[in-house]
Amino acid sequence: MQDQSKKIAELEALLFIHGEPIEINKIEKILGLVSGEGEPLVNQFSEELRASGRGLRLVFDGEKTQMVTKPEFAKILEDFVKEELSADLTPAGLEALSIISYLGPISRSRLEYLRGVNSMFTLRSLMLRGLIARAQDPKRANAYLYRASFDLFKHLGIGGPKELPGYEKFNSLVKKFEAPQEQEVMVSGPLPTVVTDEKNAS
Amino acid sequence: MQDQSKKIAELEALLFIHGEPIEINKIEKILGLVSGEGEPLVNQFSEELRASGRGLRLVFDGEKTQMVTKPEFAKILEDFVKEELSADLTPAGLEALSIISYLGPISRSRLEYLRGVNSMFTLRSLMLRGLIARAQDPKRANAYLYRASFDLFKHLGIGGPKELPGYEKFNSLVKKFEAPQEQEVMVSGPLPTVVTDEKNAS
Amino acid sequence: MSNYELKTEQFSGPIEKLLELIEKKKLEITEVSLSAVTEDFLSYMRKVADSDLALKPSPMALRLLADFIAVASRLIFLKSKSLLPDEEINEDEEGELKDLEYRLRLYSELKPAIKALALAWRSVKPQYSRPYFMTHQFSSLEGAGEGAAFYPGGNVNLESLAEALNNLVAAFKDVEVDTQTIKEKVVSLEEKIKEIIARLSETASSSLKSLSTSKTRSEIIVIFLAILHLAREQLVHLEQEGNFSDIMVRKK
Repeated sequence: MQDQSKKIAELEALLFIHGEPIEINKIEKILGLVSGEGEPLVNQFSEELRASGRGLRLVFDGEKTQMVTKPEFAKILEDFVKEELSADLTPAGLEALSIISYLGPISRSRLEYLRGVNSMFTLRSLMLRGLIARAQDPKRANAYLYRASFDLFKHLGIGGPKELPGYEKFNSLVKKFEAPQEQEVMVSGPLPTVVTDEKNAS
Repeated sequence: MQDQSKKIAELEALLFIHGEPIEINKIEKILGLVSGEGEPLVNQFSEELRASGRGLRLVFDGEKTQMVTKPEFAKILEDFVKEELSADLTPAGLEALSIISYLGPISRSRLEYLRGVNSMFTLRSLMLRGLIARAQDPKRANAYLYRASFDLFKHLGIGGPKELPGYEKFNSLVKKFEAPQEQEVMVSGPLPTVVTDEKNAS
Repeated sequence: MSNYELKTEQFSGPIEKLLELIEKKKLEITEVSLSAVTEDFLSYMRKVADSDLALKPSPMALRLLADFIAVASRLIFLKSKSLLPDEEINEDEEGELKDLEYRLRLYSELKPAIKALALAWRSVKPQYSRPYFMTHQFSSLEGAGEGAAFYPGGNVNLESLAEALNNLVAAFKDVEVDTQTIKEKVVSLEEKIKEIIARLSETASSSLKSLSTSKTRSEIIVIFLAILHLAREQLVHLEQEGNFSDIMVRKK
């Protein structure tokens, strides 16, 4: 077995055993790769899975990757797997989930600015359903950034955020739009406005 | 995709999800194969896995088959599992463990309500570490209650949950939060107005 | 999710709603079109308030309403500019109006993305993954986890457990503070309503202009909302002669 294909075989075995999404730098550590070697390896494996008539594929969000079944086999497997995500989305949930998916990682205050409404409970219910994930904001203590979860990508049958319909278009449109005004402004009005909770306030 | 290779892809997706050994006739049923078609398909897939530089292989005893990692990766995977499980708990893991220790036996839904996030993965990882144990919920079919394991108490050097620091205090604090926030507010008409009760009047 | 949360989740956010109203009238996003949809926005807001969540409002319902009021107040301010022409607009107020327009434009760029996701959600073909360490079974079903291998990790001790729970309880308190703020703001509206009733019982009739004399812009908007509320409760009668003339408020 050649060195590169041995590494891919190891990567496959690792993803198979672990099951959950796993960080690229963790993969590098376990497989004894040089830093920076992980991502091309993942991309190569992903490509091989797509090119060959395999039943599996990779989901990759730029940081973590996970091995999943291909969406075209959903029908055969659905009886086998308990799907918890398929319940309907509420209007507020859909609105918030779209903004987070296309513009994430995004802070709660930014999301609330865009929607004009306090989104604490909407975020909570999306997190309880596992559709979004949060991580510490590296720039602000005690604040979180929200992003689409692997479970959402799995559920939608896509390989990562970039496969969301029109992702590049919406993402760059909004980024371009936002650029001149660097605002983390909350609705500031005379009457009750979006209320910042301590955790999110800088 | 050709018909035969599509069937192999389906077989792969099925074995990937199922994890455990599965009977050939069950495979035939799920994939809609003619009786007798299953075994050659399994053999062909097994051969393909061996010939290509894949990380996985099939185990087949004539009745049941299972997809597993190739033995040459055993060492790397064992080290990985050990390291994964002996690493420090993440903040999320610690939070879930503390809730389960102080408030257990506790259902997954109550745990998730308190944490505000989906906790399936965290629960599984705490179970694998032997830090928590689960038992059937006597009140609800197909639901579990989670509690700290005896090994955890032993590790902490205490005889049971009540010896946890601040046990009574935390329990009553959490109960107070969970009690449906009895509304002190009433609204009539299009805009909220407040009926002040004794508790609110200052 | 509790019932309260479920109900409030059925409403779109105020920015989305406002944009929808403007698009329905096939208008561009301008001050004029904002003025044109003010009535519609207020009546949608009334719907939010009147949905059964208003009978016994949860903190989330109040919050939702508060955010609608925040947007409504800007719309009303726009209207009041013409109602009270001698009122000066300062830079802040100008900035807030620009900000509202900016957000509406931004949101209109996002709207197709929301539709795209809704479509993707409805036509799902899920992909499935394996559980974490699937092949590592727990020892037995009953009392599973007990007696299995034990990997506590280096940071599990009495202090770290108590600290983790303490952090969680502290986060609960944030939620309570949040809720309290909303209640206080709602109280200010209630007070204003009482004030107007008191004033009307002295004079029997008044006008928006006289009620607003030497008041800050925030107060004027609260007064406006209070009057709308009283009119709906049929406690007062409103009269306006022309489109932009002063509003007369009479006791019934």
